[in-house]
Amino acid sequence: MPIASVPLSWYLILGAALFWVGLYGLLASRALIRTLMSIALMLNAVVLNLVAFARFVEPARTAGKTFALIVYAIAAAQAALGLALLIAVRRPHSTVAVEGTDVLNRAPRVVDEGKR
Amino acid sequence: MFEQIVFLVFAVFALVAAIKVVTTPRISHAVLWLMSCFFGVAVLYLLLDSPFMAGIQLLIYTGGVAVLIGVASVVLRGAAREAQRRVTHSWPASIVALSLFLLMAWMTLELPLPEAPQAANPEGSLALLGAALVDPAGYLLPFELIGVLLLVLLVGALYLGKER
Amino acid sequence: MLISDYLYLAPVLSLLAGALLILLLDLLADREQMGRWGWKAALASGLLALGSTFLLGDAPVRVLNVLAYDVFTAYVWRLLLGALVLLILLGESYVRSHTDEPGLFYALLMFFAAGALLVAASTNTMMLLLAVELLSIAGTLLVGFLHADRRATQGAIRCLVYGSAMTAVMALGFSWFYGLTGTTDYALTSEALSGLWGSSPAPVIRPIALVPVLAFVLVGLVVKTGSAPFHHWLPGASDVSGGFVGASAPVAASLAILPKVAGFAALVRLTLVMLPEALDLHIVWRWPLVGILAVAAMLWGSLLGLRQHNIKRLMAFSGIAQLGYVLIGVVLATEAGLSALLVALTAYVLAEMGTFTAIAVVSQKMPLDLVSDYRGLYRRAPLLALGLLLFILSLFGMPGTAGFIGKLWLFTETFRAGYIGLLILAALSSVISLGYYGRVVRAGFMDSDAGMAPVPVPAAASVVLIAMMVGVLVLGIFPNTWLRWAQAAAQVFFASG
Amino acid sequence: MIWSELLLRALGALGMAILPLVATPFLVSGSRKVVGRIQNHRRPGGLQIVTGPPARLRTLAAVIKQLSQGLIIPHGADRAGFVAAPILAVALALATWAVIPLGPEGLQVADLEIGVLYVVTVSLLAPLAVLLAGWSSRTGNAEDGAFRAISHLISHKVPLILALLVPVMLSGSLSLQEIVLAQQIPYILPVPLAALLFLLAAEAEVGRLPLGGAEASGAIATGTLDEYSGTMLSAFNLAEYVNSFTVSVLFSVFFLGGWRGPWLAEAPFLGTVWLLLKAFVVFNLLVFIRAALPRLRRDQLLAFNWTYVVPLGMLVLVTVALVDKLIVTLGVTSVGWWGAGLLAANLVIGLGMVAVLVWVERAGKVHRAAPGMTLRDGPRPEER
Repeated sequence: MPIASVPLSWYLILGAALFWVGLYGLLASRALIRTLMSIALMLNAVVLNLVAFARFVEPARTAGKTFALIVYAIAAAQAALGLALLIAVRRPHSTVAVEGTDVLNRAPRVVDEGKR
Repeated sequence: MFEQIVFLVFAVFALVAAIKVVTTPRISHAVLWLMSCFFGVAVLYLLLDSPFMAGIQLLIYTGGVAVLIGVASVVLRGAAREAQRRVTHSWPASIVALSLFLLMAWMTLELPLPEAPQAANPEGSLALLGAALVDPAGYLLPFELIGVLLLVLLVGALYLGKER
Repeated sequence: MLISDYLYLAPVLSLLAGALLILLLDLLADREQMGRWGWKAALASGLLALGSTFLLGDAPVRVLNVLAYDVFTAYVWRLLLGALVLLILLGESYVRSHTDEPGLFYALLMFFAAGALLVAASTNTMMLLLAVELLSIAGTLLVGFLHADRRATQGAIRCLVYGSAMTAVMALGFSWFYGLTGTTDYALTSEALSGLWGSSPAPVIRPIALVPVLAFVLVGLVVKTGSAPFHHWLPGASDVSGGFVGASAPVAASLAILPKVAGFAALVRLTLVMLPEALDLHIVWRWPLVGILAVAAMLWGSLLGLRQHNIKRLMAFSGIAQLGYVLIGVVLATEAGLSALLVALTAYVLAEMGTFTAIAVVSQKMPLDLVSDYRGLYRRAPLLALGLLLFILSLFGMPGTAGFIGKLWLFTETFRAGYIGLLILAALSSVISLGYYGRVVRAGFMDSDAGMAPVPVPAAASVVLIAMMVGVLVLGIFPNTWLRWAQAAAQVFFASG
Repeated sequence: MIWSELLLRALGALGMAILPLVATPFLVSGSRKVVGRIQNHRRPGGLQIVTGPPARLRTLAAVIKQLSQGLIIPHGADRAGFVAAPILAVALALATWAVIPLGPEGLQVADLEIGVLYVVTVSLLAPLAVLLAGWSSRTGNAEDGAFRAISHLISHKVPLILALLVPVMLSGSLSLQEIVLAQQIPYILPVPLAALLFLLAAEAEVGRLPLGGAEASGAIATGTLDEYSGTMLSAFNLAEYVNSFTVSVLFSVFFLGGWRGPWLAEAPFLGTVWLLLKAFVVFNLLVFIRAALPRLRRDQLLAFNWTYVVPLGMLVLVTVALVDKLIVTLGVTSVGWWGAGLLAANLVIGLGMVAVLVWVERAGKVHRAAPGMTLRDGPRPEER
């Protein structure tokens, strides 16, 4: 098998493309859910960069992979925080009396009222 | 050659999926495209000789983040509908994004990048990574700090999401 | 080796321990008890952290491979922790009356401060990224803390979106540094970059090709820590995206002080440790990149400050202009310039802390925070008015105040280094700032207070106010010890050559 | 690339995919018989034809009937998603089998270095199929059902993963084959608590009765699967059964020593027999549990999971790590003493947990059922 049949620059250009598609989404979309997705795309591109670099520049690859893991953790944290905020900001709209005591059952219905 | 074809197929797939994420009007479809994009990138990690990263990519992004966003859009159906209405094509944004992409592409070609990859993944590289994460001379503190970050997030998100 | 490393982490650890303790107490105690005990626990852990920095000695130490403890770190940590202690005192009455979860608020504040400490000390890009993220997530949660207030949640969302985007941009820049050098450690990066550059007769890299990467890192870090103008003009941010308007006064003060000080420390470390000084890269980074940022911050802050009627926003813009001056210290990147930077930063913290205390007190009574609410303040609350005057004079740079020393030294060094254009712009911005500082002073001392009620000043707030006033005056009149200390801190980066 | 090897791999994968598919109908009818015996309905389904061909063939007939039904896509559903969901469900259910070691060596489609990670990932993707089904149906019941099911699935992932980490830690590897090889004594002996946690979480995970109720067919029609019928519905049911067989196999691999057993040296293929035998026993155990107990209410179940099961999982993980390290540091080399030490630690934690539960019960802090809730959400008369 020929070595380096896929050059590093291909990965990096793909990473750049994904990153700026994410940025486009961030700028163009005003809905929080889609904004969160765009940010996930951007961080995903960063991880692609890191993994590709790790393959090519670092023999042990520990720094690159650790860095990638950290970016993953940050991405997950941001998504979770965003969704918590989304729920917090939706709630003041809704004025619903909920029947039953099943707390977890309540969530979808409460928000249903928020769509007005 | 074979690898190049695989790369191109999945790179185009991931890129198209990413573009769909930001352009498709329906939010549920956007989430599915997001998952597809993550999946395509995970395949590229296999190509990069990092099955571990591929697994983590699927675990955290597809299984975690994307499912989370999907659940949220089920929970917040109202918000999802709103998002549907608000997808607009924005010329300034696309010009900014495109020019920055061209800048990065130019930079990538301009900089001296290594031609050949390092040696293939040695046996037990996973153990090496694990050891580096708990080694005081490695990345012990960042690893611990991830825990603190997630704790803060957990506490804060619970507070924000609490009913009152 | 491990144990002693953790010893150097004592300030961070005591903050984290304090936070966990408060969270645990929160489970056991009810709201009343938390209101009474929460801030005391927070204060205790803050003081413990502050005290522990005095036991650590001066020798530079590498902590767990990713942090550096030296005189510079010690200086910045003490500044941060001092501010934290005062913030806790200041927030006490406000928090007790405005939230039903005081314990959680203090826990988040502790985490926030711990993040700031780690940002200031980190010597590894991934550590820096993670610490900045801790700082910003805790900050976002603080902004969104007052639940009943929809503005707070909106502010938090804005914080999160811009913050996340900036994290991504910064991470992209760092990934390139890693890609070019194969390491994330500052010092090793510097070595590797020198290797890429210096050995062969013609440099392998043209510096221009790395400008985007440098710009990503700079913009990401600076916007994320709020030390530059960007967080004001990003799309849709007629409100301040940093959450100043949405945030309550104690939160606004925390956001105005802790991340910025930490961000400056990180910026200094990046400039002086990561970018090899002999190379063009270092020069490109300082000027034009940081320089343009400094000019933009000064002019932007001053000009927009003129148009503000909300005092919180006015002070936010003034803070931006102030940090523009401080950025000049990074442009200079000399030993004296760096000492001047530390001095100016300290003066900024003192004045800002005092101003926000005054604003917080008035805001309790008049929540709209208009400049016109301060009419005749010297008759309604003499201590507040005097303090405000003193802090504004210090921000402007009146002789006899701490602000004067910092500004004078910075400007002298700028002159000496030959950045005449920069000096002129800084002076210009200083003159412009008279316009809005003057407005506040005129409202407080000259306008009549007809129809305005007196403002009661809580005990904790007067303690903070008086402490800040004394600080501003003492440092302004007898600055010698302080200056020597700042010089010692700056020497860390220049001692070896 | 060696094509013959590729071909062999492909054949192996096919075989591994067919194995659970073939086993499923028999497991279905078997578990129905068991449930029938336990719950005293001799003839599941009420009055049945007692004449005609032997009962065993009825399973086959049922399979043919299910497969021959048409595809019905309701008007207004999102067509692509609606069809993709059952396919995804079945694919995910079968995907785990790729890394299960059936014998000492070679009898495994792929011995991944990251095997456990793979298993966890595949199981974390399962909510995806549910989400897709709920979404694309575009009806309120299905969407509510999807939300309930996912919150349920995700909640039980946590103790499942915590429990999985214990064998990973003890064997020092993420490869399933390595984990089997490391089990000089089956891990259920030294760490019974982890095994118990895994079993509990797995039982809840596959959505079977006592801990099921993710879909709560009594409360919200058929939940996620409201709009599904015919072949696609049976695909979901198939996936569900395959899943519950898969967790049995996984339990055998992680805690019962996998293919280990006597006479392996003479006949290596016996490994497969041992593994399937163990899995069959575990499967029946799960059937017993669900037949013998009524269903718990969903909110109680989730509350119990987060308040007791998850902390217990963390406690077990930390304790096992410490005790394991301690024993190694003390210089004990005998497997027996090592196991005894861990077992003692497990027993202490287990008894402590029981004491806590008893105390909570005495102190009256148990979350009592609200009136009217138990009936509506109560156990189904028979299993689907």
